[in-house]
Amino acid sequence: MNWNTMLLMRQEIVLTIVILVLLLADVFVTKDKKTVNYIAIGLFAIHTLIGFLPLDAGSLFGDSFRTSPLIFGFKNVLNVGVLLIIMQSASWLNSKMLQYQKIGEFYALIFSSLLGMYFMISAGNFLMLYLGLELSTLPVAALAAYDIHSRKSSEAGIKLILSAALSSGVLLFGVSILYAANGSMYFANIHDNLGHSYLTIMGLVMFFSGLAFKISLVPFHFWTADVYEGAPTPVSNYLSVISKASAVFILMFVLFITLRELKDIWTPMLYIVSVLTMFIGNFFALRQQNLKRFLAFSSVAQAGFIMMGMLAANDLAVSTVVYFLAIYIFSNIGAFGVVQAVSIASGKENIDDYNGLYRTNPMMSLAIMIALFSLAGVPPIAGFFGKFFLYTSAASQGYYALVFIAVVNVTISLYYYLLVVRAAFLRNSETPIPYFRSDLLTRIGIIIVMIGLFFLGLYSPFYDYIQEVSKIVGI
Amino acid sequence: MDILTLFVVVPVLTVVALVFSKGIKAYRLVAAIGMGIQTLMSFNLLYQFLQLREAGNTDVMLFTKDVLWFAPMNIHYAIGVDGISVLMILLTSIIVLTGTFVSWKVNDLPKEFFISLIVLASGVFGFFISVDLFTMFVFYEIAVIPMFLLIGIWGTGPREYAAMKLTLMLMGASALLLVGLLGVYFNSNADGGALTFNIFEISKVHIPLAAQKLFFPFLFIGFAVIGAFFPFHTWSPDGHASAPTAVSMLHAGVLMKLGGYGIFRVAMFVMPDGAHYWANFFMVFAVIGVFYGALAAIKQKDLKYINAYSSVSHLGLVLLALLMMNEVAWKGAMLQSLSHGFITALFFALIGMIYGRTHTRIVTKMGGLLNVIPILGALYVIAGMANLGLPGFSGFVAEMNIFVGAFQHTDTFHRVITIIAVSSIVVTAVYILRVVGMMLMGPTTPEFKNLPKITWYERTGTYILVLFITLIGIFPFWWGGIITESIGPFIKNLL
Amino acid sequence: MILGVSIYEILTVSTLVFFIGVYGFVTRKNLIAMLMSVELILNSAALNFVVINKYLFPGNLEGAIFSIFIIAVAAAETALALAIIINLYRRVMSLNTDELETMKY
Amino acid sequence: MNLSYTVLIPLLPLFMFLFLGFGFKRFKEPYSGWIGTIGMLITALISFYTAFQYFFNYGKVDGVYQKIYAFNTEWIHFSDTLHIDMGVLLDPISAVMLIVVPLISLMVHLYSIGYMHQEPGFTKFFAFLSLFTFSMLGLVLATNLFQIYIFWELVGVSSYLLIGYYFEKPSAVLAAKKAFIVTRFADFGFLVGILMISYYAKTWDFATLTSLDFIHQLSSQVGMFMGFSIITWALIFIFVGGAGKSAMFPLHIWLPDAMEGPTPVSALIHAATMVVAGVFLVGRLFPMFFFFDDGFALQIVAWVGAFSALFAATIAFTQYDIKRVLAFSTMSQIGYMMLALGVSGYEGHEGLGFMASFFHLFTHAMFKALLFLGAGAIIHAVHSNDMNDMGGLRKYMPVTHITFLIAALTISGVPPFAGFWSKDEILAAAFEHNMPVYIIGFVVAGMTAFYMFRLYFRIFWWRDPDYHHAPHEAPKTMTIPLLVLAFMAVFSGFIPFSELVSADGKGFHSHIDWVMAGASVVIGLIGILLAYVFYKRENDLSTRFAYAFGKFYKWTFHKFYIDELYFFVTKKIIFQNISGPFAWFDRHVVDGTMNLIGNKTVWIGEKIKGLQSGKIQDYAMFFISGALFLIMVFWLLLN
Repeated sequence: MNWNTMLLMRQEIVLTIVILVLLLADVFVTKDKKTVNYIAIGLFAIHTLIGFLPLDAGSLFGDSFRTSPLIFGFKNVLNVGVLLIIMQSASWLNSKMLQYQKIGEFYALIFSSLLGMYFMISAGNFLMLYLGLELSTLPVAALAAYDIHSRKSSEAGIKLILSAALSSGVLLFGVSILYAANGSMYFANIHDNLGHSYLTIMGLVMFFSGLAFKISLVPFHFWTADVYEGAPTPVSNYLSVISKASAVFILMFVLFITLRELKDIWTPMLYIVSVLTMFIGNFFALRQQNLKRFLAFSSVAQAGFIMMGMLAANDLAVSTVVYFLAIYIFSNIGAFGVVQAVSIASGKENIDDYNGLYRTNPMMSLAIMIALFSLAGVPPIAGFFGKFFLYTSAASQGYYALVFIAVVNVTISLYYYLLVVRAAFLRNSETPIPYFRSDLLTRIGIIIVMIGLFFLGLYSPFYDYIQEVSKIVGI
Repeated sequence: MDILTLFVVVPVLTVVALVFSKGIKAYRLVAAIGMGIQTLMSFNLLYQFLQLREAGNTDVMLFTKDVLWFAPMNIHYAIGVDGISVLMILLTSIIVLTGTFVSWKVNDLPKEFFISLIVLASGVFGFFISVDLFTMFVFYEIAVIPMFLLIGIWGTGPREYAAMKLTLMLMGASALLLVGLLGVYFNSNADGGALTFNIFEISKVHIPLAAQKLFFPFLFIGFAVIGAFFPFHTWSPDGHASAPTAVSMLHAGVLMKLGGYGIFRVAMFVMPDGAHYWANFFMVFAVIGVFYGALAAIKQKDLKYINAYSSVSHLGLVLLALLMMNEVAWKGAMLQSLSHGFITALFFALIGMIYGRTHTRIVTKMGGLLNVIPILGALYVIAGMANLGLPGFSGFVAEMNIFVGAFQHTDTFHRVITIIAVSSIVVTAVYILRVVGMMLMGPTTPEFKNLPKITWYERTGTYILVLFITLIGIFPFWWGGIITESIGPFIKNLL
Repeated sequence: MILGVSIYEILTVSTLVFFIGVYGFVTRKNLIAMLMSVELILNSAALNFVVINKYLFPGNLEGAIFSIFIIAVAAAETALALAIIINLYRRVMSLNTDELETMKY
Repeated sequence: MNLSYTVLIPLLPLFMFLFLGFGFKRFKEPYSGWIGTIGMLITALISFYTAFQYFFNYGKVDGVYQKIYAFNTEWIHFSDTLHIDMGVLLDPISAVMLIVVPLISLMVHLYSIGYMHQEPGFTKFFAFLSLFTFSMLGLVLATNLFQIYIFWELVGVSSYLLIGYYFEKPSAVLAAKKAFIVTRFADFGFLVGILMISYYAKTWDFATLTSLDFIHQLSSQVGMFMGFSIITWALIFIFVGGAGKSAMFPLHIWLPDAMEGPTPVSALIHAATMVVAGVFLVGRLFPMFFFFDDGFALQIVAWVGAFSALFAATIAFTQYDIKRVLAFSTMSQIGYMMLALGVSGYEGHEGLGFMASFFHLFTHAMFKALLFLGAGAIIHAVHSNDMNDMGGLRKYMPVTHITFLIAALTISGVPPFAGFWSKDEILAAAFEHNMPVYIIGFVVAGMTAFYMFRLYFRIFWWRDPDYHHAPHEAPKTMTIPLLVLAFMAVFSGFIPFSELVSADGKGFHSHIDWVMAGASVVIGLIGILLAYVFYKRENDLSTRFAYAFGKFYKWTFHKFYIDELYFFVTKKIIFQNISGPFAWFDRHVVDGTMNLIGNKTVWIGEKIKGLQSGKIQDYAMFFISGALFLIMVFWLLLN
């Protein structure tokens, strides 16, 4: 091993440095804590940019840590997502958290969690996967309870940490059974030694439920709504996109490569879970008033669509799922961004509060409409392309019935997304949310998201690239 | 930039111009100019098309262009037009233009109104120029979604309910369509070769019969819902009734045509065996729609409801004719699409104008308007006569093509169905004359003794429409010629 | 390897511990008790790793090492959970889960 | 020889329509009337010239009148044999119509200048008249069945517009609507017939359809339905269309109501030209009617005609509205024409009925137009339609009186007036071919004389009511047409019609059977005499008779309640019991289903909200049981 090979971990190393610098900065910046925001965002932006430098495929630590253009590219997507989230969270921190001197920690925690994601999606064995998973979950639990003076926030934190502990316990138990069945922790070694037995099925399902918890698939999703509602909006945002996306990513790899032998078991499993997730997520989303809760259930339903895309279990599935995840990250960040901006400006989070929003805040309304339409899959916004490719992926293996169920669900989901659009555009209110101007970073963030939402879909080379790197994975 | 892509680009540029313009006059002007250019372009397209045909170019599609879009899926931005699409584009541009004139007086959020209207139009234009299923589907949905805002914001009555219902039903239909599209796509390599969304390449492939039987209903219903196919037509009365004038025009005039066009261009073209297998089944529903729509229209009191049900009836004829699967009937179907487009647009425009003056659309509350607003009244009578199929207007030509074509079918069942459909002409006369008699004739209702005269922009809009209605009605051979020649390759594939 | 005790017995024990943990988690109302139940679940998994390593694959130490990591992470988890619980106690003045239902449906 | 100038005959009126219609604000009374009349005059001259040339110059080749396609162009193409053409067909019957239609139209134009004086929409009226003339000429000159249908619809709409001319009057609106819808219903039959022809004969071209070779070939090819050739059924359907337009029972109900229109319109459309379109149609397709199934369809025509003649004459006894009396008279006379067609043969003298029918059509157009225009003059003077408001008018309106009397004598079949000749031919034809029909015709002849003279005496004699303003004779523009038509009514009977018009085109020489003629004259005179007794002077004889007939009188007075029956069927059954439920069904069942789906989705969402209880324990429960469930499922599947 030499330093050159360590460069494969470049992103992790840089991010670690960023975290350390931030912790130091928090100590040394005493006067104007607001500057910590800019330091953090600036550093992370640099980190994101560095991420785009080319990088080879390879592995480290005896295959515990692997990287490939796809993994690496996906980390970049996560970086962009996190960058957008922290750009939007600065104003929240300034308005709510400044008084408690708790700004630097926020960034440190969120970056630690991201670091966990890195390790998780780069994992080459179950140990690394577990460590990454925990490293990504624990800071988020702390973040969920970050608003220490809010009861809801604490509740969200405790719900998340307890549920997460339970789920990681189940996951560990499952991993131990898989270990018993083949004697190795390394992904590379496992797929040759797995047979069908009661034991492996049990191991598979328990492992799956552990990750399904993070992805919030039904019936492992119950924490989602409560935590999203209670946690500070940036954290909900982070949970709904980054955390979910990376869990999907690693689940996909473990299932497709490591547990390929058990494909005839996990495909029906995904099928069942996918159908349940879409329906339950949608049925609950239908009747939500609180927008964060609403988005929580919507993100549950979206997870169902992702599972549908995964069913094909080939490189098409990988590329479409990754593509969808990238778009999903943008869409959800857009929606949460607006919700958060409105919430900071007026403290209102309910759909009815949005009545007449267009007349007072046209840009915000447009942004949330585009983001929600993207989630619903309305062309020419990127979400449509993402969804369409997911259907294509499922249909390529003949899952037409599932595609049909999915499109029925899209129609249901369109209904509740339209409810928000209806409130903002169609309705008038005696007391609309007054005009406000959110801070520059938020606005830039939302604008980037909007551009991304059109660009990611219409600009096909993006998908072509994903398709290209997914092929190399060799499934 | 090729001549066809401009049809999507110009609306987009108009939208951009609208975004950056200020003041209600500027909005109107920009919208009118943009759509005026669009109309000129569509005439130019027609001219160029005829020139090429004259020069002996016998390709099925002219002005084709094919740009690879999503290479892994073999998705192309593939465009091209034949005679039918050219005429449909002409129809669309004229109706959008007249719609712009008719909405001259929109005061509430005028900018947004015109933007939504033009976005909708760009979707429709895109739909008509596409020959790639994916592209077509994208444009289809672009055309549907602005409807929600247009009805929801500028509508009247239970607008939120209507907007929601319309959007959900149409998007539900497009969901079916999507399943059908994917089914076709993944069977497009049945003869070897790559998967493709290009309808012409798919049509050369023999999709397995089982797949055709399975997926044809998806495509058919998916398209037919927007063509007000019984029993999935219920979005249309509510939608039309609540929509603002221009939107009703555009919706009934153009958007509902996407259904018949899609069935003709896609569903029946790529799955001929499926079409044959299902034709009789759907035909029964189509003819029910024809008769049922007409009967339901008799009882309505709201002008817009009457027209909405009338559309159900008339577009049922389009579907029926398509299912008859012979050249003459298809020609009739296409002519009916055009004709119904102009006629209903005229109808809705007039209803909008009358409503703008009387503030009611309830037939029984009005009377003797012919005395007060003679030109509008006369135009309404013309629209009514055209709608009930009076010779000299477009409706007659279209219906006769359908009836005669359909009746040439050698199977008795088809001919019986045709006769049932023919009987709708009587019912049509009843509901049209009922309205004319109640609303325009008779003693003038006292509160409507003084109504404003027709204005210049109203004249412009309606006269253009009347002109085209009569042009089709008097020179059907010219329109029919363009259509027949374009139908050829499609009908050959089916027989 | 313990003489006279087969892997089955130990695995039975660990499974029992797992389900006791689950049972505790589901039935306890006190947050601390629930945390303890979670620890049981984690420990059963750790036990599994050690036993499987020792009995089935004694050639390397993957399982044993895994269990050490589990213990370490569990400690961190507990610490974090306790911190949140303390904060929550300040807000609610109770550790009963029935108090934690402000967000539902 | 180039005959394409004939296309001007229909196009000139069309041009006048557009000219007057588009500029109607700019033209003031009476200029638009004169413009229309002059346009009509030119049309009429061209028409007369054409007809004359046809009959006496080039029409007859080898002793047979040819069907000449003066002009023909394809309008809509369906297939190589099936296409809709627009053209001008010259043959004896269209040539006859070329005299009738422009002549009456010209007279009505002229007359209307006076009659429509100071009416609002004066120009509009003339525009519509031109539109009608265009349509009617297009109809009679049609070269194919479909062209007839097209102009058939156009005359329908012109009729609608003109009946509804006084559109502020609710009764006029209703009448217009009724006329249009009833005829539209009949047109549905016509269209079905056309479609059947198109399928089985594969052509609509008249020259082909009526050629004997083609008919024989067709009759051997076409299948049977319920014992008759399918073509026979098609012809029956076509006849339904004809019956609708010609107001044959039971589709006659629109005609009396149509009298709501201005009187010149009634004269032109509802007496002389449009209503005989049905006769013209049957005459056009006469060879088909005659040869398929031994003229079964023709039998139907005969009986429908005979019954309508009798039925209408009966009703005419009891009506008080002078225009309605005339309307029922029209219906009765058209029944006569139908009857004549129905009893006609084909070859030579056998085709007497055919010739008689068109002869009567011609004379009837003259005297009925005269009657209507005379009635118009009277209404113009008295401002009422009701004969109770009239009486003794002979003193005030001498010209009208004389011309009216001539017309009444003509219709009653008194020699030497035109009606005598044509009616006599009809009765002769019926006598030879169908005795029961002859008897009906004979009786109706007497009834006609009675009710016409009832009308005449009630208007011009009876008593002298107290007129607020003394009625005065109509202006010149109105009396000149009366005189012209009276001239025609007197002398047109001497035209040697049988030489010109015949079923097979060859012409024949007809001669009067004086016994038959004498019988019909006698019964006509009896009718007149009875009318004289009842109505010469004011008396209560008629009232007592009416009383004696009781129920029968009441039924007749109410036109046998046919209107009420239709009203019941349309309003109560179709409108309320069919359309209403359809509309309800649509709103509640079809739409209800769609709404139900939506509502149920929301309802499910509401019902399952309890799952999300907010308790971590419950969540864990679901988590574990979900995992266990999946394990169980796949364990079971593994076996």
